[in-house]
Amino acid sequence: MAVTQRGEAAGRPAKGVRRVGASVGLSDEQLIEMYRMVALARAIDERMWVLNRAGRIPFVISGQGHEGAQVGITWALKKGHDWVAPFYRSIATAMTFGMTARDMMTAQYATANDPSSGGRQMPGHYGHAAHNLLSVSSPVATQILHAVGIALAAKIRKTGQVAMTFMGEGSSNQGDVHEGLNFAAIHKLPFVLVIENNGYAISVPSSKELALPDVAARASGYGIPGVVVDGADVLACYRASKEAVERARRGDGPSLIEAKVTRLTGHSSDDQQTKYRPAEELEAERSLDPLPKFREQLTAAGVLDEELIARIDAENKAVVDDATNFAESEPDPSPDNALEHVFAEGVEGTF
Amino acid sequence: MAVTQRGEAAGRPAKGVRRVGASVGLSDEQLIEMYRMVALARAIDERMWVLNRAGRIPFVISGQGHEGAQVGITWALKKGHDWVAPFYRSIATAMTFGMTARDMMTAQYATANDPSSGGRQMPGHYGHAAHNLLSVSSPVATQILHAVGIALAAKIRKTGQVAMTFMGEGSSNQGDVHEGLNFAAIHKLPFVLVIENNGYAISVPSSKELALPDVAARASGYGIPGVVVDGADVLACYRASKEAVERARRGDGPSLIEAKVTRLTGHSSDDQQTKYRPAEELEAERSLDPLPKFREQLTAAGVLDEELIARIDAENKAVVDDATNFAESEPDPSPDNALEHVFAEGVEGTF
Amino acid sequence: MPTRTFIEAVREGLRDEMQRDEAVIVLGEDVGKKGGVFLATDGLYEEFGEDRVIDTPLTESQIIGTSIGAAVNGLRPVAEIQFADFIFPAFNQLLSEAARMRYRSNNTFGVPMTVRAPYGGGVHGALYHSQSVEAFFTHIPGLKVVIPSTPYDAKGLLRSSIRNDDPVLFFEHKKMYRSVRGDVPDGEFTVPIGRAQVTRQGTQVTVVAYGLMAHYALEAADRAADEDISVEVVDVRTLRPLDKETVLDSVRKTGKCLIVYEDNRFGGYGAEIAAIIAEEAFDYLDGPVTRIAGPDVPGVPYNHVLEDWFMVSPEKILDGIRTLAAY
Amino acid sequence: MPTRTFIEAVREGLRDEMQRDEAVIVLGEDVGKKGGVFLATDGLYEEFGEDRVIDTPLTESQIIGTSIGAAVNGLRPVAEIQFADFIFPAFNQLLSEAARMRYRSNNTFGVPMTVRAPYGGGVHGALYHSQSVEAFFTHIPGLKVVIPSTPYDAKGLLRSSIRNDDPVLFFEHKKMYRSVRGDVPDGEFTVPIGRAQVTRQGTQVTVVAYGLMAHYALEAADRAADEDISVEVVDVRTLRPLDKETVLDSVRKTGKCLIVYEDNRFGGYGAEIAAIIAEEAFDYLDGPVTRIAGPDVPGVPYNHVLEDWFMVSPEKILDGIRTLAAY
Ligand SMILES: Cc1ncc(C[n+]2csc(CCOP(=O)(O)OP(=O)(O)O)c2C)c(N)n1
Ligand SMILES: Cc1ncc(C[n+]2csc(CCOP(=O)(O)OP(=O)(O)O)c2C)c(N)n1
Ligand SMILES: [Mg+2]
Ligand SMILES: [Mg+2]
Repeated sequence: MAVTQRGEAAGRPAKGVRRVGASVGLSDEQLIEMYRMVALARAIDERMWVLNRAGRIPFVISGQGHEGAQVGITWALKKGHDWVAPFYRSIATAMTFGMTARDMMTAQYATANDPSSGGRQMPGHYGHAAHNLLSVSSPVATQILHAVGIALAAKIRKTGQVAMTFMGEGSSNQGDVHEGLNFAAIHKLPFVLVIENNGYAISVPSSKELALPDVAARASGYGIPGVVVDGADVLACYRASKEAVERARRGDGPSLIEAKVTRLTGHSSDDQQTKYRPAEELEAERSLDPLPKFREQLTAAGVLDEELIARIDAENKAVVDDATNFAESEPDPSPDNALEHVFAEGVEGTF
Repeated sequence: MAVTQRGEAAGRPAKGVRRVGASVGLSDEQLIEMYRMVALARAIDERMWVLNRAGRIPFVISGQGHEGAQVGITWALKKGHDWVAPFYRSIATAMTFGMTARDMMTAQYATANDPSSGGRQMPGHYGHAAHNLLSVSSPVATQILHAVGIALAAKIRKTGQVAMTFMGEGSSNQGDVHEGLNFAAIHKLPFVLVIENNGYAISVPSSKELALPDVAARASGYGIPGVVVDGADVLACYRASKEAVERARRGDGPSLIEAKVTRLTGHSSDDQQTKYRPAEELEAERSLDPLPKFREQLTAAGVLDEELIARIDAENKAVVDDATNFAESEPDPSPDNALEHVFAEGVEGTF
Repeated sequence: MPTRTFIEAVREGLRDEMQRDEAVIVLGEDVGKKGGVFLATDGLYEEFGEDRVIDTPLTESQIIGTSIGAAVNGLRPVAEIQFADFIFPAFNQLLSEAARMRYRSNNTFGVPMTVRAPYGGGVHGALYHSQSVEAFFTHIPGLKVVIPSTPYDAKGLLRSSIRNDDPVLFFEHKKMYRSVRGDVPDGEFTVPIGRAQVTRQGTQVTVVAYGLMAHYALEAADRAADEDISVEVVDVRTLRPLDKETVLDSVRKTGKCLIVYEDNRFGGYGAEIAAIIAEEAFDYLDGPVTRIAGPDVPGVPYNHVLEDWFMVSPEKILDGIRTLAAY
Repeated sequence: MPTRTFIEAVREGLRDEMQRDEAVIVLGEDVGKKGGVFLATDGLYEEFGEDRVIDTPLTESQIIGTSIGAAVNGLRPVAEIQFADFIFPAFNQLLSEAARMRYRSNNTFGVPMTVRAPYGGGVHGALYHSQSVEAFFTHIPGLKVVIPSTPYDAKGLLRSSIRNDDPVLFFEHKKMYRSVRGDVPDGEFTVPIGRAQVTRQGTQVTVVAYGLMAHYALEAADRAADEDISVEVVDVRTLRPLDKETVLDSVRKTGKCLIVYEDNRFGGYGAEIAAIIAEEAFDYLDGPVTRIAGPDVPGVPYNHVLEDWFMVSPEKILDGIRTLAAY
């Protein structure tokens, strides 16, 4: 049952791209918007590190290196209709699915009006009810079961929604993943599991996390498709996701997509990855950065040119500046807020 | 990686058997001992039900239908050296691995000297430290991790031991199974997982427990061999187990063996399986009973004859009678015992 | 009024709510054709079909995690955990996820889910089919914990739990399923979450209990009356949020309090009640706040001699009442 | 005597025990090359190799379950759970398996395993990197629970835990790792499990605390002394088995007791201490048994305004002391 497709190999003749875009049903305008999103997620992420190093925000957890996969894969969903249960690296996913730069930045500053948590959670724990983007917790992989439950409700309620969840390859070893895939497969739920495999769980290399290089190899044990894609190949990611989403929507059941990505930064602002990753490896993986790759691909295909790239960069910078200024000036939550929303009725014991 | 071998198909020419025995390295004497064990486990099990219906023991959980697989598979281990983490149906496994009929019967009566638990646990929770047979708990599938840990210690301590665990197909869906297989495969531990697939988890048919008919299909996701055998074919079970055990002992890592068996009784003495299983299915599955099948196979091969069968039956009956009488006359534990052995030092707080 | 066994009241509560609200589904191990190992869901599969009565795989974390997701997306799942002893594979989902979803999202997501589970000993279930698990959950802010003791409360509180917009754990003492009967009116009624009940008036000693122990407490109180000791019994019913005032009012009146629970004593739920009384009713106390609870061994043993040794009985409670009354 | 930070004492304790006994192994997430996210195992991988310092997959149930098995077969595993908040996927293995193995097998199997985990708030870790989890484990018969507050105790108790033949949970307040220093002698010494310590003598109020709160209690006691309130501080050190006598002796002397814990108040560990005192020291009490603890919300919020609101501080403890002293 498992279909293992490698993404488009790097270094393909560039002129193929425009046709690739067309072949997956994307217009040039859409390709430009996808590029803008990859670049914007990167710009915000880089700004987060600047703010952290400048002592403005205490903690950063990053999506750098994952943005291509996230934008390509999330793009295949219907915004405002389908559901996403993201993880802590899902900056580009959250933004593709509807969160704004201001939304992301207020989360970094933990302000009163941060839509993810009102300043209650660490940055990286994004969520937005209006966008069907489920609130993230820290214990990894728990969200697979929530997405499966969302898909179950979609099936029972006949809403036509698809639920997608994202996590790292290290997290894919948690028991909840097994239980979730099994249940989703039995009931042919409209569900897609996306693994962003960056080869590490903090410092633990995938050879000590997984017995095989591909998480996707597990899909066949549940009778569902498992696909490996090059996470730096945005269009291959989009294509794999589109297939999985269509399949889910048709009622044919869940799929697993594994995107091979690179983690360009340390695990978080508290981590020094040079302690456990060889310098050559870090150097080599720079070539897996999806941003320059997508830019070159679209440039070679004539979708982007230098002027447009510069304009997008400038626009993104303005968006990031605005979001930063906005978040900087937003108020902290009031201490009174801390006792609220334990229950729907308000404070415990008052009914 | 996954090698899926079906066991010998039923209805094979009987004269092949003697050669099958030889081809897996078993003498006629050993075949007779294996048969004796299958029959003894059945005889004890049937006696348990009689005692239950007569009001002598309050609860029975049965291995009827599983004995062929259990004897065949457990036979490949080295008694007193290797380890087994059994489950509640493991009557034949426990006896093959060293527990006596008296040991089993004192567990039914929960007597003071019951070696499994001194009367503390329900029947079905067998264990015996002197035989490296780990104490069973009730929450299913937890024991896979214990067996994997035992295998880890065996590897680190270089003891040459193999650890084997057993569970039902319903239990195989627990998260611990995923985590255990993954860890064992990464470290190539000397470990074997045996699934006794009887098609039901209490009342839930395997179509609602599993997306695919074979649990063994999951093995390939961990890069380990997964084998399906006919659990009524004792010698096929032995062969599969021998391979897995040898592989483990060589340091080549874990395997998964799935034995297709039938549950001849209700889930336990508290269950009425006619409520959820069609009469035709129950009728049809009688043909999967390993006991007559093994008997006919060995008879056709000239290993057994009517006289020997009758003698074994009589001997088994005597053993079961003795065990029952013994257990009936053994004392209950003293209430003082209930406060002991919380910790090695004895009662809590006394150091 | 018609009388019902405890389990019948649970079953009717489920059925009524499923009839009333399409969003209510039931899921768990063996809840379908078999109707649950205690028959709490018997007949629901036939009436509501396999979309709303779901036999899950043997995976508790999935049962709870999936219910959380389904609740977020418009359903009101009622999950059954076959025995409370088997809820622990789902502990992370309950503590880290269900209990925290509303708080961590600043009230933008909620989890209207009910989790039912039979608990308790005295039924020859040994270590893993006898456990009282409430203390692990009453310590978790964001969860509600309900333990009814009568068929009336079982039905009324189950309805309230299902209609509640937050996760409710609903524990049913399995020894009561068939042994306890009581009046249950036909038609619509609910019992509010968060209200204790004084089930017997008295003046000398307050006994606080819940579940099966609420019955044993009444039995002990009856016998104490024969010895001219006047006992007031408070059935907590909702362990969290606790109706502190009803408990405190009673203790302020009697001046003496015995707390009864079947669970292991150390760190059990009764410790919190004792602590509240020791702090908030100190000036009214005429004797130590005492507890009768299960001994501190890792589980209820199987053999009947050992099980009897473990279990809290009306006799043990009566002893506690006598000692306190004589103080 | 050389001085050490708290984390150095932990690391030395591990190293010494690994040198002393080949059966001791360390396993957990990132404990290898990275040396643990707090560097508790830094250098062990280099010294003892990958067979004895095992970077596990991100699977807590496996970490604990595998440790149980390894312990049964001759090793003495020291498992690290990266943050105490992430111990819950392993809750079933701890409660149903590790804690019960000896009891359920009638003393024929045992689990000599130590589980280390950093806990506690005040470090900007929000809901899932700040939790105090001890109450879930102190309620489980069959587990020992240790929470040291000084480098000396950390090293001495860690050694005792590793040498103990039963499962020990060893929680380390992460805010103390680098902020707390103290004398730690070279060479062999241990601190026995099951002994509390009076860390300050006083006559008017007993404050019972552990972990970071044991430091805050001393700080509050110092300030109370400026106001002429004499405070005795008991550092519990081993939460289970609890050294009841040391606590009761102190309260019998002072007549007043304030219990301090950082965890959510309702059903927290301090409730059991309060309950014991209310029952066993009743005749000596000159005031209510009071508690200062974390508020009952589902977690420590992230924003510093909210986190400060949540955390127990020396000021809040001092307030509690003042109120009780004035009673
Ligand atoms: C249950 C649990 N255990 C441990 C952690 C600590 N932790 C956070 S992220 C992480 C590594 C995750 O690795 P992976 O899933 O590969 O995702 P990546 O960070 O590489 O994208 C760990 C161990 C956690 N958050 N949850
Ligand atoms: C964690 C847990 N949940 C539920 C149960 C109750 N239970 C006991 S056996 C069983 C079914 C097991 O089915 P399977 O694994 O297929 O084994 P079989 O009984 O069919 O041999 C269930 C649900 C349990 N023991 N443990
Ligand atoms: Mg990773
Ligand atoms: Mg089965």
